[in-house]
Amino acid sequence: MKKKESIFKLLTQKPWDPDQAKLDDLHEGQTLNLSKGKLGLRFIMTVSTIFFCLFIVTYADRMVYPDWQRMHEPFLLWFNTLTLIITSIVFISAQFESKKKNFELVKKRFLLIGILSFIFLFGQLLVWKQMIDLGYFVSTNPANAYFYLFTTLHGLHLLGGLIYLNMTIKKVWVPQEVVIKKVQHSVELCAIYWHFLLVVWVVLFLLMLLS
Amino acid sequence: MVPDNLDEAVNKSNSVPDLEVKPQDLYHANSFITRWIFCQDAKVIGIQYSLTAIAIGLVAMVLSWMMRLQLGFPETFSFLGPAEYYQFVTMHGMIMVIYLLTALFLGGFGNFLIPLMVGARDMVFPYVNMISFWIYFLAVLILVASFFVPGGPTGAGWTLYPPQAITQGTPGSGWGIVLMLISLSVFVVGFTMGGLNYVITILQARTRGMTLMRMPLTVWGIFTATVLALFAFPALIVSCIMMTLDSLLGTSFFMPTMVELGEKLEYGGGSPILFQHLFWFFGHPEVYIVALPAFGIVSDLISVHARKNIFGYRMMVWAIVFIGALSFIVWAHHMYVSGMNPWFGFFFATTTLIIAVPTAIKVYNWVLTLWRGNIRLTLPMLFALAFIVTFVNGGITGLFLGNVIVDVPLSDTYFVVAHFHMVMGIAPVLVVFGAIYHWFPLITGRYLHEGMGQFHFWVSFLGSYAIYFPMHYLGFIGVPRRYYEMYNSEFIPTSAEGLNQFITIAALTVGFAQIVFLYNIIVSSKFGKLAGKNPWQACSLEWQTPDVPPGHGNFGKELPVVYRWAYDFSVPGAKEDFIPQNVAPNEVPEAKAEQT
Amino acid sequence: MASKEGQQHPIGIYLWIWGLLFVLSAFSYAVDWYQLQGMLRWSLILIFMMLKAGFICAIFMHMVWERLALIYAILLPCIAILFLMVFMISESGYTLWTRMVYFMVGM
Amino acid sequence: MFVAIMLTLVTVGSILFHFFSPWWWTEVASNWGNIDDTIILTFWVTGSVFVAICLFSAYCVWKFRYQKNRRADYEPENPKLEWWLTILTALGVAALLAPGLVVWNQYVTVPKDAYEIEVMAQQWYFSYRLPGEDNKLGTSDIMNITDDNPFGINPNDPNGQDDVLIDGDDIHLLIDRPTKVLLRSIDVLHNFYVPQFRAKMDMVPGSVTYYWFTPTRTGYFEILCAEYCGTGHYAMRGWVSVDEQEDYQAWLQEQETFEEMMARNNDNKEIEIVAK
Ligand code: HEA
Ligand code: HEA
Ligand code: CUA
Ligand SMILES: [Cu+2]
Repeated sequence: MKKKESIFKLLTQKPWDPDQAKLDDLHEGQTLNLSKGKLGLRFIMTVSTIFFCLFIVTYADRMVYPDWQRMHEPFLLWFNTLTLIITSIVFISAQFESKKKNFELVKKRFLLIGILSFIFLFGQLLVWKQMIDLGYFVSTNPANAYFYLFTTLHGLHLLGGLIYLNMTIKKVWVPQEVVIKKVQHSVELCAIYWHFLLVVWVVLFLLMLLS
Repeated sequence: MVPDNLDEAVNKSNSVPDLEVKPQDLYHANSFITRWIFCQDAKVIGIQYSLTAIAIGLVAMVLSWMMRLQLGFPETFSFLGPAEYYQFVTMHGMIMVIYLLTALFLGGFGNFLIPLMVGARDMVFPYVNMISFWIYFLAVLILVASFFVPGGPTGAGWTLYPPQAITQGTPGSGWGIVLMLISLSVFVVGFTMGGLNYVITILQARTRGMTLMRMPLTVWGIFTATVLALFAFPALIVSCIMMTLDSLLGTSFFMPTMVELGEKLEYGGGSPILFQHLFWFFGHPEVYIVALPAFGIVSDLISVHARKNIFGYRMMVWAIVFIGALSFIVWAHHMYVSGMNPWFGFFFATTTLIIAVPTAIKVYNWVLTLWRGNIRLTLPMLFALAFIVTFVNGGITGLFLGNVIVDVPLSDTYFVVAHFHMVMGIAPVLVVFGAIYHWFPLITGRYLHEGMGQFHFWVSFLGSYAIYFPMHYLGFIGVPRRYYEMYNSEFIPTSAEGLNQFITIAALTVGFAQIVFLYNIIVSSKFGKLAGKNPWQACSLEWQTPDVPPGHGNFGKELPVVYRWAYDFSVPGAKEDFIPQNVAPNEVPEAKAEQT
Repeated sequence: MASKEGQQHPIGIYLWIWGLLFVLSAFSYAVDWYQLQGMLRWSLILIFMMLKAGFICAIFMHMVWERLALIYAILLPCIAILFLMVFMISESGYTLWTRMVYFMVGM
Repeated sequence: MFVAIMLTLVTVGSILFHFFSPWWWTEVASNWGNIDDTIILTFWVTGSVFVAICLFSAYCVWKFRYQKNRRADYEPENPKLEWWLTILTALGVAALLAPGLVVWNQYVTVPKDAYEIEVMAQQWYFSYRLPGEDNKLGTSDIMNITDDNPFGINPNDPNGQDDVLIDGDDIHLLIDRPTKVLLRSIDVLHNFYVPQFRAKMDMVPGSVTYYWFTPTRTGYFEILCAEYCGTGHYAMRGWVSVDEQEDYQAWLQEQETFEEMMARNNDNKEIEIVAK
């Protein structure tokens, strides 16, 4: 029973009403037509989005005060951003392959993604080092503080993603044994998450560039 | 329900059949450790949560005795200096709100009741659920550890306002505050994992026939509270992270230019008010996170023990959702006199008072459920009645505080302390007690001892009312909160000293009753009167399990199928005065629900 | 699970939304009326505009009736954060103003 | 029966306590008597609802107590009743809110002729600054704070030279003169609260907050810090004396201005140098 129904309508049902009851009896107990994994991922993404949005709110607030100085922008950041974009592209292709059930290729793509992600993280560390060498410490200026904060948190989110990536790689490790549906599902979740991280990064990066 | 035009493509690629918990995939424990410690059964996790929360809650209760001793009998106890006093106040408040009530309602009751009430075998991600408990446990350990570090736990007040929280003039400003912030962050991470489970289980894993509008209000309460928590906790963790950096690395997110005890500090430029906004953006939804599950549970208690369907079920659901949504735009009512832009007062006073309307509807519906009921004055019912009295009392004082100008003289006085103890320290705690008396037979198969229960109820209810009702009047006189001692202020009549002593004695008495309660729990779980199946003759699914206490997988071989809402009490024509949710209409042909 | 209708919605909701639109417009005018200045002014005006646009898209163009629950899960927190954002921006403006007046320039 | 009686007793007890207990607010000493009026109004509205709800439940508990042979009503809802209750409650809320907002509007709108004084807080005491003859306070900055210049007054601001400084003593106010207090803190949050004035506001480092009032009664009142500010919070008190014109002038004559203080500090330094 999947019928169109607005939330207003839903909340105005009279569950005690015999006519309503006849309809309700057929309901199979699922509210949204989504897999649990996917719904879970959406929730995680929502919570993360709120989390980053709140930082951005504080950022906007803090920026107003006169002691704010524009951040030094290391060029390397552009390179790192590029890495992240490439990762997302590889993911698209991995998803494509997984739809075609070429799990051998999916495996390779995933390894590549792992490597790229580490390159990204390493690149971020290099940026840190550059900043520190130039004398921009966390406490030098709020703009710098936000930079370190954002990169750390984004990096942590990525590390979390890598754990799940690792689990997915395990699932495709021996392509003959994969349970197709499960793997396709995992690949998709991974991909969504990575695109999400890319978006988050781009937003943060633009924010820091433009202010 | 999602429309089927939720594009075909999406459907095809995502709707993988439930990979998480198929009935046969249920996780099976095979050793003591996996059975009790790293258990993935939501019921056991719920009990683990509850026990941990109660244990740490008892610490907070003992701390409150210490505070009361100081306030009732100042200059009598040499071990209570101002620094210790403030540390106790802070830890008392924080533990009670977050580590006791939030964890108990969502982690404890949520885990135990959600799968049973919606007819699921377990949470959808049992493994994550287990991890969630252990992360919570870790948070509690870090919190406890802060009592033993140099400088002791933080004494910054549970609101942790900077700059004071991380500067020298506050006890525990070194280690204590950092551990507190870390513990809170860990708590939030753990909670997010748990919360995800509750939400998705409720949305996606209900049994056949269980529409959203057939769920018991307990589930609605916990559900909405969890959603609130998922959205509000990020604000807490954000403020914790930023304050940790201010404290450890010397950033100036919240720290303004300041001189401390004659010395200029390195900080500059930040705005302390920003922290307050963030904190209350979390903090106000937080108080409803504590209140909404209590609302839900108390609705069920009243309905079951009054043998009558809950009055105005739809309005109740609406009210819960509405209160939840509104609670995000009233936060600054805690900041009327904080020095924020004074013009905000108009907006926030209005939104705050608007919340009173759906809340009032809930109150009316509770008492209207009593009307023409057939009220059994069992212990859970007594607690529910006491809840109504204390909640209305506390809610009404909330209206005083919400009306911005009235808040001016009352803010930061004992009037506020009385308000939030009435509405949060007593009302939901009474619901917790009522809920324990109600579901204890389900958890252990035995009743709690009735005599001890009556004692516990009357002392707790009358005692705590006696503590907090007079306390409002201290607030009217103008006694500020968080005062270690008043000295002999002229504007306070000397008789107020007597009042303080009376309050202290009442608090100790109420505390004693809790010890009796604990004893009752321990003894009754072994030797209590056997309860049998569905002892309260309730309709909701958790009482319809084949085994009591419910076994692994909750419902034996087959999941129940739901044919009615959770409140078919006293249906005209039916033989019994209750029809469980999983009884098909053809099994009770004589029952005729009215067509409304 | 009412199975009868597709896009039929009670007139009442439309009226509600109409009301809301009026209220929002009133707010926009109020911004003008009170002569709020600077950041606050523009952010408020923009936000009211966006809300209006959102409502119009959502209700009159029937966007909302799709995937409602999901949209709610995303929309509500966004609105809440939007509120926080508005208030924080005007708050920082206010704080900055007091700093300027009392610490730098003088009345 | 017992339960119903207890519920009634609790309700009646609360009312009696309210009317007969000796604990009530202090006599008001400022123009904010209308805050008291809004509180009284709130009391009547909400109090009657509280009593009604409690007594209603007590009645139900007694009237509809369990009887084996009785059935409860089956009544899922009654939209009409619910709407009525909602509307009535909304009216009640509006009745509380409207006057409240009116008074709040007065509270945040300072009269043009108000006399400005500054209160500066630090852990854990208050100091005060009056505008001097030009009726203007000079700017200040925490960065200017030194042993010689504890208020951090901007030494180059001409408005600040004649500011009257009161450090470690009571503040005096002139009766019946609208007074705007500017509140400032140099370390953590504090609050400036005099119970008899009914008014309060936090003091925030890095910002200046304010409120205004008109003292209407002479006397000597205690100032409390009402925002938690560390270990000494409870001991952070001060005194305000509301004076008639004569007393006030006499007191004012004795106070030192910023200029005088700087001069004195310089003298002291010279003496020290000479002594060396
Ligand atoms: C469970 C927790 C809980 C709940 C439910 C509430 C509910 C409410 N609270 Fe409370 N509050 C706290 C916990 C809670 N509060 C805490 C912990 C603090 C202090 C934090 C700190 O500073 O440490 C606090 C502080 C606090 C303040 C700040 C005070 C200050 O610091 O100066 C304010 C101000 O507006 C306020 C208002 C309200 C209002 C309007 C409600 C409303 O939701 C109440 C609604 C209920 C009713 C109104 C009763 C039922 C209605 C009727 C029976 C109808 C009759 C009504 C009419 C005729 C209008 N609360
Ligand atoms: C849910 C929250 C909660 C609860 C239950 C309590 C319970 C109590 N509180 Fe507390 N309190 C707070 C939340 C709570 N408090 C907060 C948030 C603050 C503000 C802190 C701050 O300013 O920073 C505060 C502050 C505070 C103050 C003000 C201190 C000050 O400002 O200087 C006082 C003073 O009397 C006080 C007293 C008490 C007393 C006597 C009790 C109790 O003793 C009442 C009697 C006991 C009970 C009703 C039982 C409680 C239940 C359990 C312990 C669970 C046990 C479970 C089982 C046995 C199964 N509390
Ligand atoms: Cu200063 Cu409290
Ligand atoms: Cu609140």
